[in-house]
Amino acid sequence: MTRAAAVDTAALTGLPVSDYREICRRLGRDPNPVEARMYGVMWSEHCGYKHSRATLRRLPTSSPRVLTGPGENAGVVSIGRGWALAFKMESHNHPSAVDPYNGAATGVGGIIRDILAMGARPVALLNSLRFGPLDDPRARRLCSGVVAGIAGYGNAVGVPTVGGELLTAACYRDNPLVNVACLGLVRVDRVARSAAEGSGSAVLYAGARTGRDGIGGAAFASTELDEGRAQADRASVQMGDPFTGKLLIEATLEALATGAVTAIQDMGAAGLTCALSEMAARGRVGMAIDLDRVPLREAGMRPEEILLSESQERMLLVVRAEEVERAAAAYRRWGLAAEVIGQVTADPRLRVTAGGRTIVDLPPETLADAPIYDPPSAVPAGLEARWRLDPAAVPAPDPLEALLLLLRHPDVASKRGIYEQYDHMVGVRTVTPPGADAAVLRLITAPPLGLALTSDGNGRWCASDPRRGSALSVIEAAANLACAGAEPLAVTDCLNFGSPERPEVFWTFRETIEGIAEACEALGVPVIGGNVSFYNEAEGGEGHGRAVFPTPVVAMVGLLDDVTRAGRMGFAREGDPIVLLGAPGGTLGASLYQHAFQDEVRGRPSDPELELSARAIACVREAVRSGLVSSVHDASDGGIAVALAESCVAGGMGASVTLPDGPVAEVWFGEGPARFVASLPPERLDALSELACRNGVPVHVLGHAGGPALHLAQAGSAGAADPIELPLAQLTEAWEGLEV
Amino acid sequence: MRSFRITIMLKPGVLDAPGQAVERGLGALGYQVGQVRVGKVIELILPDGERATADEMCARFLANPLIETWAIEEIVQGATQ
Amino acid sequence: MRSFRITIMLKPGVLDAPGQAVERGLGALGYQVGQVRVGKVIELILPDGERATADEMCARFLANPLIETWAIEEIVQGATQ
Amino acid sequence: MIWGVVFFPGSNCDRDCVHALRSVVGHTVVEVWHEDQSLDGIDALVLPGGFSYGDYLRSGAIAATAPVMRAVRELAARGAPVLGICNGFQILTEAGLLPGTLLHNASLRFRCHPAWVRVESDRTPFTAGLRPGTVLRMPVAHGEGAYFAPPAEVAALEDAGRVVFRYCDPHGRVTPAANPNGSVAGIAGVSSDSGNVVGLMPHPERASEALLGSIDGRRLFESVIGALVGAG
Ligand SMILES: Nc1ncnc2c1ncn2[C@@H]1O[C@H](COP(=O)(O)OP(=O)(O)O)[C@@H](O)[C@H]1O
Ligand SMILES: [Mg+2]
Repeated sequence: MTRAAAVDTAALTGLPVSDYREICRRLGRDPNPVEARMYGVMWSEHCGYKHSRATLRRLPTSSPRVLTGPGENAGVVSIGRGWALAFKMESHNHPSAVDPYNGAATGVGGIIRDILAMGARPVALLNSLRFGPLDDPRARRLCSGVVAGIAGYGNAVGVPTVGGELLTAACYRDNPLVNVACLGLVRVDRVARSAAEGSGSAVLYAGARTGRDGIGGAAFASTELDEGRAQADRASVQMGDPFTGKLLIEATLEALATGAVTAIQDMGAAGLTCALSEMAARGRVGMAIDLDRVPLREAGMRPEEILLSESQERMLLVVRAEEVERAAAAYRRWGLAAEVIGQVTADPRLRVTAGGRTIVDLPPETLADAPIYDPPSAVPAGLEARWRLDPAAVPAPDPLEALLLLLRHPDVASKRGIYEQYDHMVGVRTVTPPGADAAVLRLITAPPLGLALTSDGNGRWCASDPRRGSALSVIEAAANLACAGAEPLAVTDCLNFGSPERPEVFWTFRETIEGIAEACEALGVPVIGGNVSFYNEAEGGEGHGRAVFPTPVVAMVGLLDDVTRAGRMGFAREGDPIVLLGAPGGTLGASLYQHAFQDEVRGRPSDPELELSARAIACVREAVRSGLVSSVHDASDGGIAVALAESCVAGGMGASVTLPDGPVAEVWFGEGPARFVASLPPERLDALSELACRNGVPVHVLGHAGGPALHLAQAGSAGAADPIELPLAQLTEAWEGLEV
Repeated sequence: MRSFRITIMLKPGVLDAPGQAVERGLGALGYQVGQVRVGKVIELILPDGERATADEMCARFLANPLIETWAIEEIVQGATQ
Repeated sequence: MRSFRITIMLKPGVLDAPGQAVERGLGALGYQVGQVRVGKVIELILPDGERATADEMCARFLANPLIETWAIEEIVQGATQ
Repeated sequence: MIWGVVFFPGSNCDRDCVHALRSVVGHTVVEVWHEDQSLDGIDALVLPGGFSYGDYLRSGAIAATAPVMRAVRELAARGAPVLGICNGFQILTEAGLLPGTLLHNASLRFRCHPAWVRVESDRTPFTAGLRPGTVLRMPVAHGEGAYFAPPAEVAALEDAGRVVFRYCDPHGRVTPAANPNGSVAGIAGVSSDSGNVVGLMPHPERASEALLGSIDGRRLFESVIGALVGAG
């Protein structure tokens, strides 16, 4: 190859020169233009995890229940009675910024197929969203488009969206975050794998036909796309079709039930290229593929378009040759395409032909295993200065006004306007719908077991101290599960950051991983999968440079031994004493209160106190499981005052409460780890105190539930706030005020 | 004050799931049809009467320029359905 | 073998919620528009080329005669958008 | 008795209905494929909710052309109980087995939440065991559920006692606030002239177990046994 041609091929990859050299080294030659584009996509940060892979190894990934950890399409954990769950979260931030409806919809479709690839029936979705302040028209447009897209896909595909989050900050204005998680159920002996095996086995393409979707990206200069047709005439985003997605679920589960399928993977990012190379590399085998046999939607597609198309609703299967018709028949019965496009070969090379000509011939692991970087990391300048916060300098109104403002804040306000757009009941498993600390699903096939689900992440905390912030987010997720009475089984995460090429951003990434790891270790919960999204940057970002806040989101799933005893968050009976479980004090550093009234993040979130937090969480779980408490709710954004108000609204009754002595703003609105507001019949107070004492968890009786208003007073004389009284109707009006 | 009819269609190559479904439904009823495409039509009255305004509304709001194209025609009095 | 464009609109008197939403949305962006109506357009090729067939398809399937009206026009080669 | 539940491509409450009828109510259930030509041996039929064929064009329009629908018409003509839930209701109107149609919710939003309906007529197999005026709590989950028929037709339905369910508040009062979708006259469900074909937007199968918040939906299914035995 001439030198000029080699330079062109390098440009086609869109990769740094050092990566290109590495490709040539591994291949022993220059890649041809088709191969170059394949490397370009597979070695992109999105597919290759070049900046994150080394750091991610720090996460704890095992527990006696883990059947499949990170590395597969989704993690799988045993839940007992012969059943397992598959769980995975993924980001669709950039597509959603470009086209909120289709970007979010295809995000849902994509995560569902990851779960399906484990052989599991998808049974629940979570969505974790970040936008700019909703009074900004652009943020509002993005928000309503994203919510409509999630609803449009999730509702039609028949998987309930049972929970999520919505948080707002200026840094997300132009770069929203859209993270979706999916949970599936599978018999332990039916868990599917993606490693191809069996020389001579058929490679079966199934699902929707391949079109020119999502291939306007880096590797394609517009002049090369197609003779005569202008770029403007072509879609640059992927579109989902939930109808086909639903058929794909049913057909795939039927195909897997034949027992003929030995490996399966979805075709997501990088499409056929990714599925072929990863399945072959994991199985240490090769594949011989004939592109002429790929079912196409349009005539005249070029080989590289077919190889890199990100058309939705497609799966790739390896099937024992003599049984391939049985698997294909399942897809055809549902009206989907199913074609054998090649064979598994013992010789570990990926060979692709088109029009009888070999166009790709390379070792699959060279595509699948992108190089691992060791990026520089640096503590951001001025970190410790930003940790200093004078609470008195926060320009906040009096406590009554502040409480109402926080209840109206989009981060706190009821998300009813969102989750009522989602079918959260289809599947008849939803015992606790969205609106509580955690959603609860029953296991129809293994009563009375149940699962609780939550997703939590706090960019404010992480912008101040990523290690504490991420640990606190893990603690909050476990606290939410405890309120339902669930024991944490597994975490999947989505790590949203700016450019890892900037040392201060990369430092926040490393700290975040450390924080998640420490908290998961303290709780004994493994991280069974996740997703990293870098380069979340845009004008208006307020974090480091223009980046979004470092925003790790953790989705956590837990097990209920008896779903009929799931906890509830609303006060349940007039006159029930209300207690605070956990340390009474909170911090204002990087709290919602601080940020809402001061606009920039200042101060430092509290120490996660992992040991104490783990004990408090275990204590609450036990209290719920043994039926000691009639309600319990953890205090998160907005602190204890907000948690009390939420329990009032959810229970439809007021309360009379005296908060402990201390600085007003800290005691009312300060945030801290694993603190719970519970109510219970008076005769069980002793038993609860004893349980708390055994776990070394502080308990304070605050007052009692009931009456038409929330009365809040504070103990102590000097400096204590004046008592306030807020009628339930006023609380409800403030909290239910969010329109999306 | 002029009336316009705006027809919004998916760009060629974009998956037209509604079109496929309609083709299937017509087939089930025994009709042989080809190349079915489904789009939207929006009729409206523009007080300023400017076609350019209609075009701008399409680009900003009525259509999704990433996946759709549009055509604007004036509805001439009496010539409507 | 002729191509037809079928335009389906809600009958007057049937609540056109999408039309109202479009009117509100345009209003929020500062456009003054009136009488917005939203309908569907279906383009297809009919091998038998009979307009009567297209009309029958509308009555039986493509439109809901209870709430919708339709208009059929032939797409003349070259005159399309 | 033997129930049939039709599985259309894109149905997504099919398995939920099978669960409610088989595991909760305890009846025999046959899963009917949309291409089946015969419904022999089936005593009562459910067309479940979901997005059959993606609900492209109009909700239920394409499903109404499915091969199984000829057998559904025959079954209905024989007087067997046929229940269309949500998308099933839309399919029955598109197939001409029930009058009227279902428009976009007035809010233009999909809405999923608990709702209350008042039983308006006991002249259907699904309400034969319920007194008119009974208030049932059953969730709704739909984007196109606003019942519509021209005013004269609605009046005729009312006169003939073919309005079976009406949205109401928990106390049985029919108010605009209790109407989740802008349905004309608060109509949540209607029946055929003969009464044996019923369509409704709320989901009885999601309200058949206490664990899910309500057992009111079960009463519709259980009512059919009595009706069939009564009809002898
Ligand atoms: N985008 C969303 N989609 C679905 N449910 C949501 C969404 N955002 C919030 N919710 C639900 O609203 C409730 C409150 O959310 P949040 O304030 O984040 O809870 P917590 O503070 O307990 O983590 C939860 O039940 C949650 O699942
Ligand atoms: Mg909580």
